[in-house]
Amino acid sequence: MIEYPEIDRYASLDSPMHRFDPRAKIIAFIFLIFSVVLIPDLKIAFIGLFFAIFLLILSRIPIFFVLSYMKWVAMFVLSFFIILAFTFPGEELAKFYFLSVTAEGLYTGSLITIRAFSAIILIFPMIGTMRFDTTIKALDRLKVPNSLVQILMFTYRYIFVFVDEFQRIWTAMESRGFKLRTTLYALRTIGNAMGMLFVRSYERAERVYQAMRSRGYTGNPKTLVEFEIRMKDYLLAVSIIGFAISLHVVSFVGVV
Amino acid sequence: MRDAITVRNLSYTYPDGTKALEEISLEVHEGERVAIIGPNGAGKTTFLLHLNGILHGTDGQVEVFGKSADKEKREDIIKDVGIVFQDPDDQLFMPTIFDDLAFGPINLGLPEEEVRERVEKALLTLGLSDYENRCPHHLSYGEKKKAALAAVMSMEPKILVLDEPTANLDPRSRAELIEIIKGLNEREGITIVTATHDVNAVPELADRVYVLNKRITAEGTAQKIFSDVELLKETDLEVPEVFKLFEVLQCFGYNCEELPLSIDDAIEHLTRTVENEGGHIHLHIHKHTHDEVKKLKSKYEHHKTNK
Amino acid sequence: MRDAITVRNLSYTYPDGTKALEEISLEVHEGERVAIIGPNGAGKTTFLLHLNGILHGTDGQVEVFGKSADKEKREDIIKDVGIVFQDPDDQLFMPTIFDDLAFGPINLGLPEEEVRERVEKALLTLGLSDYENRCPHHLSYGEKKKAALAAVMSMEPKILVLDEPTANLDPRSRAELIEIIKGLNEREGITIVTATHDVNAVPELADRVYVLNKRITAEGTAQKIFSDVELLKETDLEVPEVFKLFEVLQCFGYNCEELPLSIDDAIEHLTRTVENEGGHIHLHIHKHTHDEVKKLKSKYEHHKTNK
Amino acid sequence: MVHISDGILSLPVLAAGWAITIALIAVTLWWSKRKGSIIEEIPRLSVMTSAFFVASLLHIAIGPTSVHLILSGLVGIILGILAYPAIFIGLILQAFLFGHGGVTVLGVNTVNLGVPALVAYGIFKAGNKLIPSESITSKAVLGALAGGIAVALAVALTAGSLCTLGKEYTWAIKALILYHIPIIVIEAVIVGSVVAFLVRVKPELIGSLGGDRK
Ligand SMILES: Nc1ncnc2c1ncn2[C@@H]1O[C@H](COP(=O)(O)OP(=O)(O)OP(=O)(O)O)[C@@H](O)[C@H]1O
Ligand SMILES: Nc1ncnc2c1ncn2[C@@H]1O[C@H](COP(=O)(O)OP(=O)(O)OP(=O)(O)O)[C@@H](O)[C@H]1O
Ligand SMILES: [Mg+2]
Ligand SMILES: [Mg+2]
Repeated sequence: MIEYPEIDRYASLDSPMHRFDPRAKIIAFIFLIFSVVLIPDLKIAFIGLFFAIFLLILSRIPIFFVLSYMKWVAMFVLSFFIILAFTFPGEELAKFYFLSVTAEGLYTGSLITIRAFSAIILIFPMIGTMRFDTTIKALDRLKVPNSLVQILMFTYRYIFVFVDEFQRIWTAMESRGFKLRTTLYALRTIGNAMGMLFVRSYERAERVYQAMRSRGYTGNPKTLVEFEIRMKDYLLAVSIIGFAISLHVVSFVGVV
Repeated sequence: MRDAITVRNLSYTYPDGTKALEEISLEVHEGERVAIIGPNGAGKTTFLLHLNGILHGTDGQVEVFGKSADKEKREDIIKDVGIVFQDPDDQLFMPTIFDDLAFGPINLGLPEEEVRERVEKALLTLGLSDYENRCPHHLSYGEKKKAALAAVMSMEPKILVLDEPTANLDPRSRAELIEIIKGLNEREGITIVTATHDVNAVPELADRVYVLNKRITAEGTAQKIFSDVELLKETDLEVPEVFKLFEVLQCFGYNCEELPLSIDDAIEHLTRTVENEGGHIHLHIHKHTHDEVKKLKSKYEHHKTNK
Repeated sequence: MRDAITVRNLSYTYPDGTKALEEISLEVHEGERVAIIGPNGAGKTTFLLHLNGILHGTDGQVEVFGKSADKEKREDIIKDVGIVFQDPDDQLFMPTIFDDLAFGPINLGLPEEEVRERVEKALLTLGLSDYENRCPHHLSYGEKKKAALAAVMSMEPKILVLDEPTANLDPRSRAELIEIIKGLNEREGITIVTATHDVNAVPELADRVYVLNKRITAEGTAQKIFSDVELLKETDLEVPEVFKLFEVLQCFGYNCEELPLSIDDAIEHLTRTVENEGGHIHLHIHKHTHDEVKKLKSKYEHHKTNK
Repeated sequence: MVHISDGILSLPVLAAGWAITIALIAVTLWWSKRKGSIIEEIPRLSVMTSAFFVASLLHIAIGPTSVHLILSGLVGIILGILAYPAIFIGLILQAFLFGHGGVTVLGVNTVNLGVPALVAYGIFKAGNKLIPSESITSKAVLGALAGGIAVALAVALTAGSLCTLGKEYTWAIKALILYHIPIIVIEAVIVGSVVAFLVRVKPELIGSLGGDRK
């Protein structure tokens, strides 16, 4: 019913993206993602999408895995696409009864969709090529405020514990005949089950805090990771950032 | 006797690819008490979840009183099979004990009058009548375990499935719970399936034992299972302390075929042996005693040496 | 011998008004192994949390190697006393096993080189060397338990405090963990304080036992505690199975003062008795055997009758 | 869904989102530091944030689609002002671990869910002062109100951020609002019953972080 987060299932493969220094990788990709989501032109947006797919292929992460993660974004953007196609004012292309598809609508809808897909695809060569704990440590090295990094780290850790816990509560409910429906009774029961989850998490929070204190927690747990940034990492990062910039230069100048 | 549960070639793989069960076949007769033992991660909990159709095997089938647990409507199976989970906190999520006990019957769609009756009866059976309006979260661990069992009993199942009923209990609560479970079987004829690590409780809770380690690796009376040295080593099983001790006595010349598994057994056994052997038992150190003892010790210390 | 832990008149009331501890006084000597037993809700966990200054008694005091756990800087106490919590998930809060083991030493302000050394050593002691880079959520329960212990060992405490170390483990993992804990005491002289329900593990893990039930109700060797019939009844304690069985043997005329608590003890005991009694032991049914057995049974069944 | 995806909003909106979010995180963390030690709160806040994260993964079917809960009202009621950083962390994880929402819109999405959480906290606190009744029903109703308003506000803010794209998007925004109306009701019921549960079982949990602890 509830799935584990598994974005890093393919973190143990080997590829240029896997070997990319985590810090440089994150900087370069964040830059690239910002770049692709702001492309104003559909043709250039396609170039961005192809580049994203190229990086994905380079990372050797299987496509089916990526597709399974795209359903939320697809749901959001495609419903936008459909609504925009029919409601965006502009030149009429086709008419179904009283609804008409406009060229501008299709153009804007496609632009949004392509940009959104590029952005989510880029998550995989970035985050999917290292274990999530490495990502967190890299964020720490990138000087993201330490308290946020800690919260991120501990939150991530306990997601697994609570997925198991909630799953067990849910199984116990089902085995006593409960069915998830949209009735008042069912919603209130879910409220109880969630309340129980929060009570347990509150109590666990207390125990975790005690366990941390008994090992001398002072609010600043450093982790000992060595990232080694080499020439090739700089080169790779610079080329990705360069590509990101050129996407905008090109659309500004209007060469394509 | 009719079969309460029949499992044929059941295999199960978790969505993440973990093979948890492989070709399990077993049957539990009506009114029987069966224990399932095996190491951590052997698939005991996974198996139990198949018995009321919460999980469906990737292959094979499970039948409860002849009705398939896969195809029929799940509600039918749930009525017959009640599962008590290991951690009572997973099961008690309502603000009061009453609500928790009423949860199952309400889901079965029973009329309010009957729901109340069943709750009362379950409270009585478990000796929890004073607890009706207490909040389960604030009970002691032993009381929570009883409340979790009560919450399943209010559904009046014919088969009771228990996952680690004695874990984490203090000795008093443990003994109480064992008595209650035995009583449900004896007085109400409820079929009992227990998964447990607590080998000392096995003789009390089961007539027959299945050893599970992804597959069923052995089946038989507790006697038979605990006497099978090879099996014990392979599956890293533990043996009841009483049984171990009688093996020690054997090295000292105690003479018997079937070793006792519990204190009660032991008393009976000693009495019988004394009577059979003309009024007394002789223990002594004979030629092989020391060797035998050494062998015996190494047998039970496989844990340590395998490390 | 120097006292590792001295507790004087310690009382503790939770903020919500629950009185958990009342006037506890006890001491643990350096290098000693002490078990604390008592029913669910007796305050065992609450007590352990006082030993490194996580909780501070509403009254009374706790001293560790003569330093008060209340007043001194907490860091000093933390260096000396390592607590292993019951649920390993509470304690493994870092993303990898390595980070978890390094957490304590880093907080102690050790240089990186030494942190790494300590982590390596702790991994080696617990046999977890291959696990360094694994994530805790992918480990089995037994492995998590060992990792939690390792995370405390990397702080190199002089006193190790364990809350239910054997709970929920399968027999193999249980035996492994007991061996490891015994080894830490024997080889490194670490003082061990264990809270547990697992009476069969008490003889292996403790030289001395305190019975806790809000107050300390008894103190002594496992021998002494388990022989105290009144105490057992009052506190609803359980007795190791081996001990029970030798009481049965006594009814059949087995002659001894001190009853053994574990299988190893039992073997030694039998050997010695055989030798003392001129080469053999005689078991028979004498005049009082049946009465004695009946009495004995009722003694151990107080759980059932008290219900 | 109230998580806007990447690729839709314009640069000024994205930038404004990040600016407000960074400022609010800084302020809330500073505020709770002032009231007590943030060191104490980090482990607690993290563990609670995980629980919220997991609860929000639950899907409830409405007609042909399924919705997942937003729970920002509840986060506010329980975590107080620290709800804001908690929601930020939750959204980072949603984006990175489940591809839900997006990276560039994190700032905007945090504003859209985090501000309603703070408002819900305010409503619940003010309501408790106004109606000093200790009755479970009144607390539950208050919780439901705060929970419902939080979702409504989140939808309004989300619609607002989309409005910046121009009036060509009106229909899309209307559809979004329509889609969320049942969710407002569902969340109100669930938050109300969670609050009723907590009041009975663990009242100290409500408003337990962010300096409200004694
Ligand atoms: N939800 C799940 N997803 C994937 N794998 C799982 C899941 N639950 C259990 N497993 C795996 O399936 C196997 C069997 O687990 P199960 O919990 O059934 O064992 P068990 O015999 O009950 O163990 P224990 O004695 O520790 O309770 C284990 O390897 C476990 O890691
Ligand atoms: N955080 C808390 N707030 C209030 N009361 C508590 C808290 N923690 C424990 N208690 C109560 O204090 C008493 C002692 O609890 P404790 O957990 O120390 O017992 P225990 O001996 O460890 O029990 P068990 O054997 O079940 O682990 C119990 O009555 C318990 O309900
Ligand atoms: Mg299990
Ligand atoms: Mg305890």
